[in-house]
Amino acid sequence: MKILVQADVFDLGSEVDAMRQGRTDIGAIASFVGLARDMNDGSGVAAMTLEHYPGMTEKALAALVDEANARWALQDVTVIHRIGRLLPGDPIVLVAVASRHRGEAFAACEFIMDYLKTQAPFWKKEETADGERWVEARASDDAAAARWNHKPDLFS
Amino acid sequence: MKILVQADVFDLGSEVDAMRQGRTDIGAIASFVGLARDMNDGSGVAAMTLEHYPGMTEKALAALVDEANARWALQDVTVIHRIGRLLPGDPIVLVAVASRHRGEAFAACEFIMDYLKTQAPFWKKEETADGERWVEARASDDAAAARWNHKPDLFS
Amino acid sequence: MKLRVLYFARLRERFGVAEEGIEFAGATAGDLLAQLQARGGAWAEELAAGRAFRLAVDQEIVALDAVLHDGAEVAIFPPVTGG
Amino acid sequence: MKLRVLYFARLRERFGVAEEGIEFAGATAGDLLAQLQARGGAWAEELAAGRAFRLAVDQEIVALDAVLHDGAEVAIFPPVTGG
Repeated sequence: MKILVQADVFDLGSEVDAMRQGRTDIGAIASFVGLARDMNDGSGVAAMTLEHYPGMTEKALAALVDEANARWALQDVTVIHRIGRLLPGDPIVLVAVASRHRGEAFAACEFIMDYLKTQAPFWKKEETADGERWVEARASDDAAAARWNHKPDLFS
Repeated sequence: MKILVQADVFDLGSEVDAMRQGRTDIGAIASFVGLARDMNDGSGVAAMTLEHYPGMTEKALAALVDEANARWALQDVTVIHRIGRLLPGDPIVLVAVASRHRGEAFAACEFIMDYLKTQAPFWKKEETADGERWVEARASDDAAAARWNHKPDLFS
Repeated sequence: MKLRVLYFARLRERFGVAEEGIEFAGATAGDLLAQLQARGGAWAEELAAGRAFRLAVDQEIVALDAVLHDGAEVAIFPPVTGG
Repeated sequence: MKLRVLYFARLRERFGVAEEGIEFAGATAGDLLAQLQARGGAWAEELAAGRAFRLAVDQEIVALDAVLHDGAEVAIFPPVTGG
């Protein structure tokens, strides 16, 4: 299990290769990379800055991975989330899950992303032609996380 | 869109980087790599050989990708499936899907894998201590594909 | 009519042939199966009703009632196991 | 008791403070919110009932009835938007 919060760019290929290295018991690796887009909510985005809550972030990500491990038979999990200023096209977040079977790898990977979106203390601020704006939380992200039947958020 | 059937190994990192190259409109890339395992159905597997139906394979994979494109708003799809003799730990299949939003990328990636498992003409033969054996189709793979409400298989 | 018939994987090995040209006087894929079953042995056994196999005509999966045409490429193979 | 209170993202900007030490005579997280709302202005506005924010004590999300302890690290922040 590997959980990192970092300003530096990550490399999907290297991370997945590191999971596989020297192992012959893995059947499936599902992975996800979230990227900064040049458009959001109808306006152009020149750059974004990711703020987080140091200390709690790592705990929240570890709790998500623990929960995924409790739900599915996983062999390895990597979660990397970047912070700081990012440009369109830059990778923001990586989740990779290794398992014997693909169904578990897919489910756990999507579960971790859905929960990360609603439970991990990161906030995005976008730079647009109209100035800076904080990204608002999406109801669709709450709905995505709720699919997994987690306890509801305590405030909303 | 890129669909390849090849004996050569593929590289997940290079394939996903190629999808992203020069683009700033992609928000999500979900990907999957299936690997040859050293155990299957309770016995050790020393190697496997993948046979396919040249011509039909490429058509079947293209049809799966077309169907995924019809169901979800996708920006790019790559499917690579290897043939020939593979050893435990070797990658067998890669599916990568780019979309603006993660839900569509995850769904399409898993859909393509589930359908590939039941619709694309590949067959695996395993080398075990007891000799060679053809891998039998799994009811769980039919069930996984049926989740997507496709027309049922014509024979079973 | 003349058909090109392909066999794959376990069926190729059981029949001992990967590909053959067949003179065919029937109409449907089901008629072709009956003709092959009449060869007896592995043919009768593997292609019996209730056995798990797939049939493709010109590289598309079809049902038993599919009508064949002269020069068709017909393939008979086990349920697939790639991925 | 003494609390360390942290603010993040939009709330940090609106309140103009990232972190402060607070003398607290109440018991629960809800009591702390009432004390902060009493400052008026952005505090009253952003922390009003029905506004969307989250509360963490010692880096765990909690509800308003969470009991605070001396030296607790309390954080108040908007719904998260990472990933």
